Amino acid sequence: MFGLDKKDTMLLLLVAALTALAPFLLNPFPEGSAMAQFNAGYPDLMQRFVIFGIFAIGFNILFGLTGYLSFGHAAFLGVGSYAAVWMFKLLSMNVLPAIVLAVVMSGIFALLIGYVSLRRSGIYFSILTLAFAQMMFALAYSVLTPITGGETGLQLALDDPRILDGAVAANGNIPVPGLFGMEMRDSVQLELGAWVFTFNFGYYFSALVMLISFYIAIRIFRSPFGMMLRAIKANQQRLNYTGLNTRPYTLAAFVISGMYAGLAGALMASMDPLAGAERMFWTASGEVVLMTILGGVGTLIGPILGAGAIKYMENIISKINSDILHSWFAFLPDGLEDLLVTLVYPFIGKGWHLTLGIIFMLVVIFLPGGLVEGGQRIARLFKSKKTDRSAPKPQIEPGE
Amino acid sequence: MRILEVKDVNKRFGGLKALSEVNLSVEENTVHAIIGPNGAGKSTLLNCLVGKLIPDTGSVMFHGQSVLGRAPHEINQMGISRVFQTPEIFGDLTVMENMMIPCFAKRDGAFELNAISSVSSQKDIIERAEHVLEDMKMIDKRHMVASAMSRGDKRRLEIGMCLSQEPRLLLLDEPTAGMARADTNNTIDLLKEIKSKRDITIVIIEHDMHVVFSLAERITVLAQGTPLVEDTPENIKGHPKVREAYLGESSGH
Amino acid sequence: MDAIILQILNGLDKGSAYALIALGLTLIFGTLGVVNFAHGALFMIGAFCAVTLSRILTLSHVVVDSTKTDFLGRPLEVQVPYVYDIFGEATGAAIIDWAVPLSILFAIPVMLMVGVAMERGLIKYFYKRPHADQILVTFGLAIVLQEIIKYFYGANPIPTPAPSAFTGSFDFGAILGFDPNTIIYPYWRLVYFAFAAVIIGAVFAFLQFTTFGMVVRAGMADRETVGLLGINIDRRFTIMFGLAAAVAGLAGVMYTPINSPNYHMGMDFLVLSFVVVVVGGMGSLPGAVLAGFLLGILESFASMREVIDLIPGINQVIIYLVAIVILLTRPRGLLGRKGVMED
Amino acid sequence: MSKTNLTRRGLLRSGAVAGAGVALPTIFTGSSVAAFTNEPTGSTVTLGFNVPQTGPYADEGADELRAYELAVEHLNGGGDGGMMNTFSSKALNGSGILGKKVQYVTGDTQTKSDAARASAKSMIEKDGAVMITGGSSSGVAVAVQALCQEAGVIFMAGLTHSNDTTGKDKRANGFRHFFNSYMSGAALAPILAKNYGTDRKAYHLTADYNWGYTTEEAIRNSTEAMGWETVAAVKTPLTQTDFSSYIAPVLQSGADVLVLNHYGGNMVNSLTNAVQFGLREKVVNGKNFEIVVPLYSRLMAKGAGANVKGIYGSTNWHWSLQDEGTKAFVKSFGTKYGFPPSQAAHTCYAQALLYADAVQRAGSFNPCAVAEALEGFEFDGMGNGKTLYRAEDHQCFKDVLVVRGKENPTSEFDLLEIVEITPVEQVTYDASIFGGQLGTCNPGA
Repeated sequence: MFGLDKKDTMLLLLVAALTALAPFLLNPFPEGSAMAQFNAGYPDLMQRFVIFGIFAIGFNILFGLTGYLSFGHAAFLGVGSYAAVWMFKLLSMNVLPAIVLAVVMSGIFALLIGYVSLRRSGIYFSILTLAFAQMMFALAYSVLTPITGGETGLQLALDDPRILDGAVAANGNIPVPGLFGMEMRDSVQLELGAWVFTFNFGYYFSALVMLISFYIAIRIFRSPFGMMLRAIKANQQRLNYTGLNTRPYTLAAFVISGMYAGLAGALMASMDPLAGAERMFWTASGEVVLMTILGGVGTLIGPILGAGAIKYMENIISKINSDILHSWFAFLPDGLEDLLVTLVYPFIGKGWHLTLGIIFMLVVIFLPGGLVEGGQRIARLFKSKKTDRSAPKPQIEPGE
Repeated sequence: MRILEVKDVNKRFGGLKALSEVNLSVEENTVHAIIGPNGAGKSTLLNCLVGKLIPDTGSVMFHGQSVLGRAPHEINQMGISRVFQTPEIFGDLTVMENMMIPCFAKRDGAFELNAISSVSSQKDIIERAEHVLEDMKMIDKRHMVASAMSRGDKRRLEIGMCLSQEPRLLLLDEPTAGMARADTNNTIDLLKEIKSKRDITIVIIEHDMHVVFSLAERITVLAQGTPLVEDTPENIKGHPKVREAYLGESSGH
Repeated sequence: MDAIILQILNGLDKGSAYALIALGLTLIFGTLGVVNFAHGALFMIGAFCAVTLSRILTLSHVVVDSTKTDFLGRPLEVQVPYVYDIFGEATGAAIIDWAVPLSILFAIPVMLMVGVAMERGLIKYFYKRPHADQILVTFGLAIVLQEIIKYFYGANPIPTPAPSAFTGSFDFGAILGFDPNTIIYPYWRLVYFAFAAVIIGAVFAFLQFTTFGMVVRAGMADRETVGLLGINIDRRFTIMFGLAAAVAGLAGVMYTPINSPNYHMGMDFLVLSFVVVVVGGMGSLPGAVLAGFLLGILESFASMREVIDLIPGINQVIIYLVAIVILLTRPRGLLGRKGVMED
Repeated sequence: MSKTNLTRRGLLRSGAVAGAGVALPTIFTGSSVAAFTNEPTGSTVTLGFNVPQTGPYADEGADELRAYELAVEHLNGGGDGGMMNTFSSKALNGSGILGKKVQYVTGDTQTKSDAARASAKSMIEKDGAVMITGGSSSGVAVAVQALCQEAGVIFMAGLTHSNDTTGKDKRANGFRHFFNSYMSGAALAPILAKNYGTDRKAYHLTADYNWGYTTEEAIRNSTEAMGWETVAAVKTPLTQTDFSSYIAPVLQSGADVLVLNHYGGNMVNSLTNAVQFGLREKVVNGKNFEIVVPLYSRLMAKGAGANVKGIYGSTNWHWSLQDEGTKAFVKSFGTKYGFPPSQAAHTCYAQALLYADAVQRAGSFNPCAVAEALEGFEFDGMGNGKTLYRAEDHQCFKDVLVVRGKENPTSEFDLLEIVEITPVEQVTYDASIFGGQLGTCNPGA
């Protein structure tokens, strides 16, 4: 189906099913129960899952296939966000023109930065991309304030021109981004017994965009171009002496992944029309590296998993406070309750960074292939009961 | 007809004179060996031919066209393929994929943004790659990850990758270095077979005199960056200057 | 003219901090081939060694002063450090005043232990792993270390002043014949500069003139060969890691009076120190030192208001701009060797 | 598909109990059930406390959170009631808000506008928060304020000092109790003129972002009006840690006052560096060289240590004030936590109470009703004397404190002393001078 082989089709359908059912899957606990804290099925977080999924998928096309580690990819996300918000301000609150401009702009920036940075490889390339991104962050935060909004971020105002839409929404407020009359924040709720599920238009729009991006990524992975990119990672010298010019290949990969980042940035701005300079800071670039590695470098689905895992921690773990902890352990005798709370407290709420750091270390130490390898190991554990145990360690192939 | 013409090539690395006044011409459809003691400048010369190094002075003509100043991939597209001393293959890729890449390079040129069609739909490339693998007797290993193969198989794959491009000139840099005697003999047989099956010019740099004398039709002896003598294998064997400069030291072979 | 001399001075001082951090980073990279993102955290831990020591020195018991009241109107509880009791008030106060220099003695063993523990406990399993894995695991470690520090010391900066003998500044202008007060420089920063020069000199001398250093240098050049000679290079590398940690830690200890230490000071320096190392050339010790001073001086010049007025925002980007220009003109940095970290 | 603006989980949480066990799906359509976003229908109401828990302002955030917890305790009738007893409005009675018990959820702003919006959104969408409050920077305040406007909940700003929050970027759903750059300038200038004379040459170092710009502008305007001359103003990067290269040229410029328009870590470092350079021992133009820090906070003073001694600045509130409101708040905060509250804690506590009071008086949680109750509201007994929540820009107008670093602190919390309480008339300005449009209040649904 869709020009994919059976395995890839299955993977695509699986991801499609997961995203379509996410409002159910992410809200496994009934409202009001102690575990409801762990529910992630609310629009903002679900949107973030798929948007950062797009970002990571794109990053993986560069890093996973060619091995070029860009440490400045968040810059393109920022460019996309700024471009999208400007489009909202000047032209229309319809997200399509914003997305188009964002992808084009980030593509142009990626072309320029990639052209220069790809003259070097290895850590020198990483530092060049980092330098460009840090320059963009620093300028956006300070001297470019008239264009970027600086510290407060670029935001919509009541007196923006919005040439196509006219100025103000009916209720006297700034209109919100939408798609031909549907607003991104529109939601429908379903109450099933004690469970409540929210279906948000913005989420499903982003999810659709992510599925398309994922599909394109699969096609790229399976194409001759993708094979060339993997060949660059495997042995650039041999590729040169095989009559292939590696520079345009890496540049194309860089631009494509930059455009993915721009697309993610545009979607972020579409869900929440504000673009802040912090999303270009080096820690944001580092985050996408972590997402990709955490999920599994060079695998198709890994980056999506990694993005989900990190965003989940950032948004769920960080919100647990000592009050909630006490309510969890309330059934225990007082002394034990306090002890448990004291033990757990450093790792949650304001300590979520600590948990994040520990998880990175554990994953890198024990699961070099990321979460995907973890999944494979579990799968093998089940299989090995049927087949022989001495199966050779499988190579991590794209598409697993 | 002369396929390769090297004229008055000089190359210095700082104070070290690596090549001095090198002249070399290779006839089409011959096997030409370049021998010489360590540090004689053999590898430097080879690197000048494939675009890795640029000579300070002199010219290198391939089929009447200068290769100087061209990037390695351009020189390859002109018809020169190179086999490295340690096999350079795409270790993370499967044998089949390894073989398909030169086929793509042959068909599509140095760059082609073929990002949407799938590899498995490239029937002509698959056919061609399988054909070469069969030729190289490696078809049964096609799904293996290349880095998992033995050194001999890697060498075989690398040669196959070069041949799949149907180069007019094949450069071999010590193809049997570090190989066991049996592997060496296999490689000699392979090269002989290749030569017998098609029109191809081979330039081989080799330490192993057994290999050289089994294959070469012409031999150039390089010493201290300059060609000592060029002649047929028979004449080289008896040449006093060569014995003095080279063979005398390595007669232990 | 005086403005330029002043900024050169400034640059040398800033550069000495950059050079010290980059030196340790390069030692680890050059000897072990490990990209250590936790190096900034080592710098930070060093700084908190100074904080810890001054906390230990000011460990106090409470004396109630009934003549004063606290914010709730209760009698004021005055903290009296135990060192006052032990050494008398004058000597005790002097000891507390000199807490930062004293911390050097405290920090050396601590940092050596931290470094060795890190290498034996974690880093050694990553020698053969890809650089991306090394970066990730050390980055994770850096986060963990700084969160631990934050847990115990809070997020707010902690003032750690220099001994009062070093407060104030030295008037160079007066010596050089300029107007007074035109070229002044704080005493402590001069101390820092001298200290950095001594440490850098000591590291180079150690590598140059001791057998241990010779073996390590040989190992940096060709690890396998040295290993084949039957020399236990691993143990030496462990010691080198400890040494690099100590260098970073001492840089941190001495930095505390310049900027009050906080838990994220390591992260603040991390990106910058990597830029310094790469501009200097991965694996080149003289390169790291040279690049540290170069970037320090250029940064100082870029922060002059005459320059900012000419090119707005230049002070925001100068470091990165220089990094880009240098990497494009000199592919492997100032003094880098070929083939290091290029794939 | 029916339209709802965000969700009303607070409603659902209580409604779910009634509907439990019913297998038939009920599709909620917001407008038919609730009049505004997250209308609380059960016996509780949820407030969202969005404070920095990680990053450099984490300690400030922790203090804000303590204040909120205290406020919640007081609102629900616990503790000694704190400022509820001194507050001029007596609508609150310790039985929660409108009889509903107050609950709260917390989020981490990370002092990044993106992260702050994400956590605010999750509190609104997931936890059903009907009001968001907190934060310790203007970037975050402006970003979250815009979000709350869009979502239809009230935003009670925490620590934010930029003119923009209630100027260029003001929003109908957002309210600020904290003072701003303009007020700092207006309060500081006369004191500076009185102590340092009117013939001074000032050198500004300014954090290179919005808050820095507005602060520099405010201080420049008000000091120049007093006769000072501004020799130079140099912008410094946010990420700067070592300010030596910015401070070293100050003396060469002939300036005799250095104004540090820095906040947080920037201020701690620049002040420490400036003192290191011995600037304060210098005599320039026949006058003692002086340093001024427009915005002080106790945590910054703590970070800079002895370097703050004798340095003037302004602050929103200080625990050593002697009015009844302050004393009541310091007593209940100090009793609970063992140390006096910071100005951030005070502002957050006051904001929580002001919100609760407004709801109580309005008789509804509807943001538009609450906004109406807050607009033009005059009150006293919250620690800053008589205070007005101005209707035009939702900015509080009250006395501003000019403080000075204390020479002989008795504890680590006793670092600042009040020099002058600048009366509110002196810091009041015309609402239109900073531009921006308030828009209309948005109740969400």
